[in-house]
Amino acid sequence: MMPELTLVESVRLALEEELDRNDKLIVLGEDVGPNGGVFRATQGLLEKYGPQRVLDTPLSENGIIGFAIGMALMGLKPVAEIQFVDFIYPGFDQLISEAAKFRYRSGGMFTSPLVIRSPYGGGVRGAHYHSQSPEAYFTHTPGLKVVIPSSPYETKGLLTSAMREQDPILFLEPKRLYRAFKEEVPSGDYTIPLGKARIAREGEDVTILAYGAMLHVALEAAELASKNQKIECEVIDLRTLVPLDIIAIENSVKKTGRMISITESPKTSGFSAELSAIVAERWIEYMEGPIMRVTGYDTPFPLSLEQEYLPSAKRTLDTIEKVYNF
Amino acid sequence: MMPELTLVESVRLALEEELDRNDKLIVLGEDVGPNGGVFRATQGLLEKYGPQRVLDTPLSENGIIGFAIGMALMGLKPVAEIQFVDFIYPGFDQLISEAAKFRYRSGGMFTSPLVIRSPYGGGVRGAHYHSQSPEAYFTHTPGLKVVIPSSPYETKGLLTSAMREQDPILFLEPKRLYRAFKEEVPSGDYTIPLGKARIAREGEDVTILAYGAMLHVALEAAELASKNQKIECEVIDLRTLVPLDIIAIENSVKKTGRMISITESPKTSGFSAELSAIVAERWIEYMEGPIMRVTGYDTPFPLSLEQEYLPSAKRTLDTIEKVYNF
Amino acid sequence: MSMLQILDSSGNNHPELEPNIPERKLVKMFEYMILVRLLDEKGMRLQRQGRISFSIPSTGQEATQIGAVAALNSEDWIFPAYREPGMAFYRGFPLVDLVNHWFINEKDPQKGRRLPGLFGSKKYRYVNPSAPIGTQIIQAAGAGFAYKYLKEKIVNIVFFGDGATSSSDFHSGLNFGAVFKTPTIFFCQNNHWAISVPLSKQTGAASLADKAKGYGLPGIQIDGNDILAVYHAVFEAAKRARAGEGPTFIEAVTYRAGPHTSSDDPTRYRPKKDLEKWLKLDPIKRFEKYLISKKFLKNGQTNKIRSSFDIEINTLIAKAEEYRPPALETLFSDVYSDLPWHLKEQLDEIASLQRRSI
Amino acid sequence: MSMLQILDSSGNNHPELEPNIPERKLVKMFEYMILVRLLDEKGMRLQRQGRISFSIPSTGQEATQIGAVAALNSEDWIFPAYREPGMAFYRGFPLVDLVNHWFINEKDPQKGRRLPGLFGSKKYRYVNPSAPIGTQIIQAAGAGFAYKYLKEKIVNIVFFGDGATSSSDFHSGLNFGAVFKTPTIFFCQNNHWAISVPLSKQTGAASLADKAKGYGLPGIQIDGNDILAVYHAVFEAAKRARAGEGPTFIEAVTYRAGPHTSSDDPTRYRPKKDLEKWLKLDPIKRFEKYLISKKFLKNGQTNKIRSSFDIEINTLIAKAEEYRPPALETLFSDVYSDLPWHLKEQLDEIASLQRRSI
Ligand SMILES: Cc1ncc(C[n+]2csc(CCOP(=O)(O)OP(=O)(O)O)c2C)c(N)n1
Ligand SMILES: Cc1ncc(C[n+]2csc(CCOP(=O)(O)OP(=O)(O)O)c2C)c(N)n1
Ligand SMILES: [Mg+2]
Ligand SMILES: [Mg+2]
Repeated sequence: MMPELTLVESVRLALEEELDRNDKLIVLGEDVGPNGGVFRATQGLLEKYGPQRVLDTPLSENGIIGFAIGMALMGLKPVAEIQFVDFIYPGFDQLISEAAKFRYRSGGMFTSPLVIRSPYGGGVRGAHYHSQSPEAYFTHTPGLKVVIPSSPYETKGLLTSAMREQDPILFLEPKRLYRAFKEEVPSGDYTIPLGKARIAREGEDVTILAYGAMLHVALEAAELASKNQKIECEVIDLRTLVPLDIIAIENSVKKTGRMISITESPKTSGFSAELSAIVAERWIEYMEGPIMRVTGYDTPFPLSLEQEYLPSAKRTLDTIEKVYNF
Repeated sequence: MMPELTLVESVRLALEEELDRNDKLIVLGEDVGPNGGVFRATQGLLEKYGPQRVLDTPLSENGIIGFAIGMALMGLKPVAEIQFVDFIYPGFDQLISEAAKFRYRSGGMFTSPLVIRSPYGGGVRGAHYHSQSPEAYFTHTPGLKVVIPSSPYETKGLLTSAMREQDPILFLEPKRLYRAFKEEVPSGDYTIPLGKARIAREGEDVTILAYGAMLHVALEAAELASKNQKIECEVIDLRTLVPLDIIAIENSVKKTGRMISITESPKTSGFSAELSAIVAERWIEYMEGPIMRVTGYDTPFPLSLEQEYLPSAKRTLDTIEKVYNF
Repeated sequence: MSMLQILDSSGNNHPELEPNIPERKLVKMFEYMILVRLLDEKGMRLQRQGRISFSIPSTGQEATQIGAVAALNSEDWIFPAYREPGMAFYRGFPLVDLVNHWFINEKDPQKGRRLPGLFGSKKYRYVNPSAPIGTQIIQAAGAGFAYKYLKEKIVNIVFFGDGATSSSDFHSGLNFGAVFKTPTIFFCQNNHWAISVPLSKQTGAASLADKAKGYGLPGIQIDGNDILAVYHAVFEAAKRARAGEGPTFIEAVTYRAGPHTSSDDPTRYRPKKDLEKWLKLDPIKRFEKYLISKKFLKNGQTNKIRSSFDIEINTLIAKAEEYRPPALETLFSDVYSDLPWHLKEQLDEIASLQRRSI
Repeated sequence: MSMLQILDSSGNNHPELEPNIPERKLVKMFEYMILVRLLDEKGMRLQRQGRISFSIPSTGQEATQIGAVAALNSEDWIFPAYREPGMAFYRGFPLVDLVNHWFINEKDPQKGRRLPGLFGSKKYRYVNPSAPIGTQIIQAAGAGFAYKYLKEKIVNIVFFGDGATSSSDFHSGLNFGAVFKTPTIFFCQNNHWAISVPLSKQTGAASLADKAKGYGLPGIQIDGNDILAVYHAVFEAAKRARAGEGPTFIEAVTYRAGPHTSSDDPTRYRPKKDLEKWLKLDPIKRFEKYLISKKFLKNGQTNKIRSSFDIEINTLIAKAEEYRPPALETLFSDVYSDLPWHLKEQLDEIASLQRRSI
C-alpha cells in the first residue's frame, strides 16, 4: 500500500529522496534548519543530512538566490526555499538579471540551474504579503521555467523533475493545498516531465485552463456546470507555465470551441492574459464565445474580503455560462 | 515660435518647470547632479536648484526608491531617475511591495506618490542590460500607474501630469527616441491627462495598438500597408498602460474588426497579451481575424542580432496582412 | 563593544547616569509596559480561540518601545517594525481602533486589510508597518531628509530586528542616512532570533553595533531590557539628530520571550535554558523594582493598573466581535486616489455576482 | 586605517615587505600591465572610429588586476566586475577571442550577445561578468561555499568598485561569506568614482575597509597602484582562505584615469587637478622603475613589449572585421538547455520573414 501524503509532506519526501540520490544537492533558506521550514517542508532534513547540506541562511532573499547561483555555477544543485513568494522581490534582480540570463549571456559557457521553491497563493488569511500569486512576472522572464503543481502526487513527480533540470526553475507550491487533502504518493523515483499538461476532467463544451490551487476551483465549477446545466467542461491542469503545453491547449479548444482560464493573481497582465492571447492569435476561428478570465482583482491582496477576492466555483460557473450561452 | 526639442530635452524642460512651480519637488538618482544624467535629462538642474533639490545618490536602486518613498510619505514630491530601467530590479521590492501598496494597506492613511522616470527599450546597441522593456511587470502591479510617451510634445505633457498625480507613477522614456527627432514643445504649463489614448492615425481596416518607440514602427508599417496594399490601419498611441483607455480601444476595434499590438518586450506575458485578452473577452464577435502580437522574442535582449529581435515595420506589415487577409 | 546599562538586572540604579524623568512620566511609562504585556496575552488567547487570525507578541521587549517613545517629542515620527505597538499606545492611539483592527471589521481604520498587529496611525505619527522585513529602514532615511529639507525640527526613529540587519534596506538605509545626514535614529531590537535563526547564523560580527562604523555612523550597544538605558540612548541620539549631526545606530540587546508570532512554535528550535536565563531579565520586573525603590509605585499597584486596562479591553472586544466585515467597496478603494474604470467594473461584477445564487 | 604600501610612488621599495617573486614572473606581470593599457587604447580608438560599439578602459588600474591574478593559483576562480580583463589575459585567454568579442561576430565565443568588454571564460576560470552592479559579490560567496563543500583547495576572488559597496549584493555577499566562512577574497577597487559620483557621496565611512568589521571580517586598505602591495595582500588573503579561515576584505585605493566607459565624458564632473595628482601615481611607471632598479628590465624594453603586442592585435582586428555576425539561430539558443517549442516557432517566423521582401 502506498502512503497517503499531504502536498507539503510530498515536497518533503521529494527533497529527502533527491538529497539521498544527489550529493551535490543543497537545501537552503530561512528557517529550513532546526525549525524544518515554517510550513515543515524541510522537517528532519537537517538532522538527516547535516548542516553542510541543509543551510539556514541570513534574512536576505537576494542573498539566498545569489548564493545559490554561485553554488550552481560551480556544479552544485541548490534548492532554495523562499519562505513566502511575496518575499522573493528583494531577490528579483538575482533571479531575473542573473539566474535567468547566465546561460544566454555567456554563450552557453556558464549556467546556474538552481531550483527555487516557494509557497504562493491565497486562502489562508495571510493578507497582502502572505498570499500573492506573482507567477506572471516570472513567465515574462525568458530563461526561467515555471512549475506549479496541484496535488501531492503531482508535486513529488514535478519537483523531482525540476531538481534534475539544467535550467533555473521557479517551483511555486499552492500553500492552501499544503494540508488540504492527502493522496497516494509513491516513495522512490518517479517523475512527471515539465512542459506536459494533464487533462484533469474531460468534456466537450468548454475548456478551462488552470493550475495549482485554482485547478480545484475549476473542477468544482465543472461539476456544478455539469449537474446544474449539463455543460461539460474539459479541465486542463497546465502544471508548467513555461514552457507551456501548447498541444494540450490546442486539442482541447479546437474540440470545445470555448475557453476560460482561472488564476488567483490580479487580472491585468496576469498569466490568464497570455492564455487568452495565445488562443485569440491561433484558433480564433474555432471560438464560439468570448475567451474569458476568472482572476483575482486588480488590487493588492486583501484580508477581510479574501473570499470575495479569490476566484470561486460560483464565479467560475457564472463565467462558464457566459461563455457557453454566448 | 515654439522651440523644437528632442524627447530628452523635453523631459528636462518638464522637470525644470515643475521644479520651479513646486518647491516640494526633489529630483534624485545616480549621476543626476554635475553630470546632468547619463542621458542629460537633468542637465543644469543642480546648478539652478542646488544640492538640496537635485540629489546624486549612492549606487542603490532599492535605496533610491525607498528613500523617495520616505520623502513622499512626508509630503515631498520625489522624482527619481533609475539610470536604465534594466537596473530597477534591486528596487523592485520597494516599488511593488511598498510604493504600490502603501495607500491600500493603510486604509488610505499613508500615500507615497513618487514618480520614477527611467529610460527603457532597445535600438541603441545596449545589449541585455541597457535595452529591456519590462513594462508588463509593472502593469501587473495594482497601485502603480504606468505611462510611456512617444514624442517630445507628449513627453512634456504626460510627465507634467505624472508629477501632479496622487499615486506612484512609473514613467518610462523610450531611449531610442531621446534624440531621434525634434518637435515643437511649448514652454509653460500644459498637461496631457493620464488614462487617455490618442489616435495617431485614422483608418478603417486594422487597429494597431502601440506606445513609446513602437508607435513609430506602427506608423511606418501603417504607411507601407496603405501604399502597398491599400490597407488602412488605425494606429492608437496608448500613452498610459494603467489605467488603460478602454473606450479608445473599443471604438477602434468595433470599427475595424481587426487588432494587432506591438511591444518590444518578450512575447510571453507581455503587455500585448493583456491587450489581446481584453479584446478577446469583450468584443470577440466583432473580430474578423486573429488578434495578433508583434513583439520582441522570448529571449534575453540580444546585441548582434538586435535589429532582428526588435519588431520592425516589415514584421508588423506581415502581421497586418495576416490579420487582414484571414 | 561595551553595553550601556543603567538599571542592572536586580533593579538597582547607577545614579550618575539616571535620566531626569519626572515621577508622573515614569509611572506612565510603567503603565504602558503593563498594557503591552497584557495586550500580548489577550491577542495570543484570542488567536488560540480562533477569534482573531493572528497575533504578534512583543513580550520581553517592552522596555525598548516604551523607553524610546518616552524619550522623543510627540512630533517625532516612528517607523515601527512590528514589535513596537506600545509606542502608538503611549501616544494615545485608541485601544478601540486596535481591537477593531484585530477583528478586521468595518470599524477598523485600516479597513480590514492587514494582519492583526500591523497597524499604523498618521495622527500619532506611527507609520503603517510593512511585512517584508527591513523596508522601513531606508524609508525612514528618506523621511528624515524631508524634515531636514522642510527645516522642521523633527527627528524620526526606525525599528528593526537583528534579522533585518541582513536585509538590503538596512544597508541602503544606513548608507543613505549617513550620506545625507538625516535626523534618523536607527534602532535595532536584537532579540537574538529571527524566527528560528539565531544571531550567530545571522551575522559574523561580534556585535551588531559594529556595523555603524562601516557607514561612518556612531554605533552604541545598550541593554534593551533596561528602560532607563533605552531612554538615555534615544534621548541623546535625538539631540544629536536635532542638532543636525545626523543618524545614530543603537543596538538594544534584548530577548524575544514568546513565540515569533502565533504561527510559531519555538520549542522546535530554542534551548529551554536560554529562555530561562533571559526571563530573569524581565524589563517590567526590573523597572517595577526601581519604581518601588523610588517610592513611585506601591506594592500591588501593578495589578490594579493591569485590571483597569483589562476591563476596558474586554468591553472593546465584546463590541468588536459584533461588527460586520468592511463593505465590499473597500476591496477596491485606496488602490489609487481615484477609482479607475477597471476597478469600478470589477466592483460591479462582484456586486452583481453576490446578488445571484447558484 | 593605515594603507599598506610596498613600492612608494617614486618606485623605491621597502625590502622588508617585498614579496618573493621570481624575475620571470615579475616581468610577465609587467608585460600584462602593458597589454592591458594597450588594449584600452585600442578599444577606445576603435569605438571612436565607430568600428566597435563600446569600450571599458581600466587605465590606471593595471596593478590591481595583474597583482591579484599573479598572487593566485590557476585553479582559483575569478569573479570580475569589468575592469579586470588583464586577469584573463594573464592566464592565457586568447586575444583572438577578445577581439572577436569586441566585434560581436560569428567567432565570438559569447555569440555576440554582450557589450564589448563583458567577456568571461570557463576555461580560465574567469566568470562571465554582469552589468548590474554588485551581483557577482554574493555569487562569489556561494561559489566559495561550493569549493568548501566539495573539499577542493580552491579559493576565489571577487572584484567590485567603490560604487558597488552601496549595492545590496555587496551587503549580502560579505554577510553570507562571513557566516559560512567561504574561501572568498572580497576585493574592492576604490577608484574614487562611480561614473560621476565621487566617493564622498557614496558613503559616510572614513574608509571602505571599515565596512569589514560589521561583518566580522578582517579588512585592510592597500595602495592599489602598488602592484607588490596588491600581490602581498591577495597572497595573504588566499592563504587565510585556503586554511579555512574565511574571507578577507581588501580595499585597494586607486584611481580611474580614463572615462567610465566610451559613453562617458568625465570633463563634465571631474576637477582636472584631481586627475593630475593621480596620474603621477601611474602603477605601470612605478613598477617599471622598480624592475629597472632590480635590473629585470632594460631601458627601452617597454616599447618592445608594447609593439609586439600591437602587431598581434592589429592582425586580429583586421580579421575580426571580416567575419559575419553570428547566425540567426544564436538569437534563440542558450535561453534554455533545450529549445522549447515557442522558441523554435519564433526562429521559424524570423527565418521565413527574412526570406521575404517588402
Ligand atoms: C523579506 C522577508 N523575508 C522573510 C520574511 C519572513 N519573516 C518574517 S519575520 C522574520 C524574522 C525577522 O527577524 P528579526 O528581524 O530579528 O525581527 P524579530 O521578529 O526578531 O523581531 C522572517 C524571516 C519576511 N517577512 N520578509
Ligand atoms: C544596479 C545598477 N545600477 C546602475 C548601473 C549603472 N552604472 C554602471 S557602472 C556604474 C558605476 C559603478 O561604479 P563603481 O562600482 O565604483 O565601479 P567603477 O565603474 O568605478 O569601476 C553605474 C552607476 C548599473 N550598471 N547597475
Ligand atoms: Mg530578532
Ligand atoms: Mg569606482
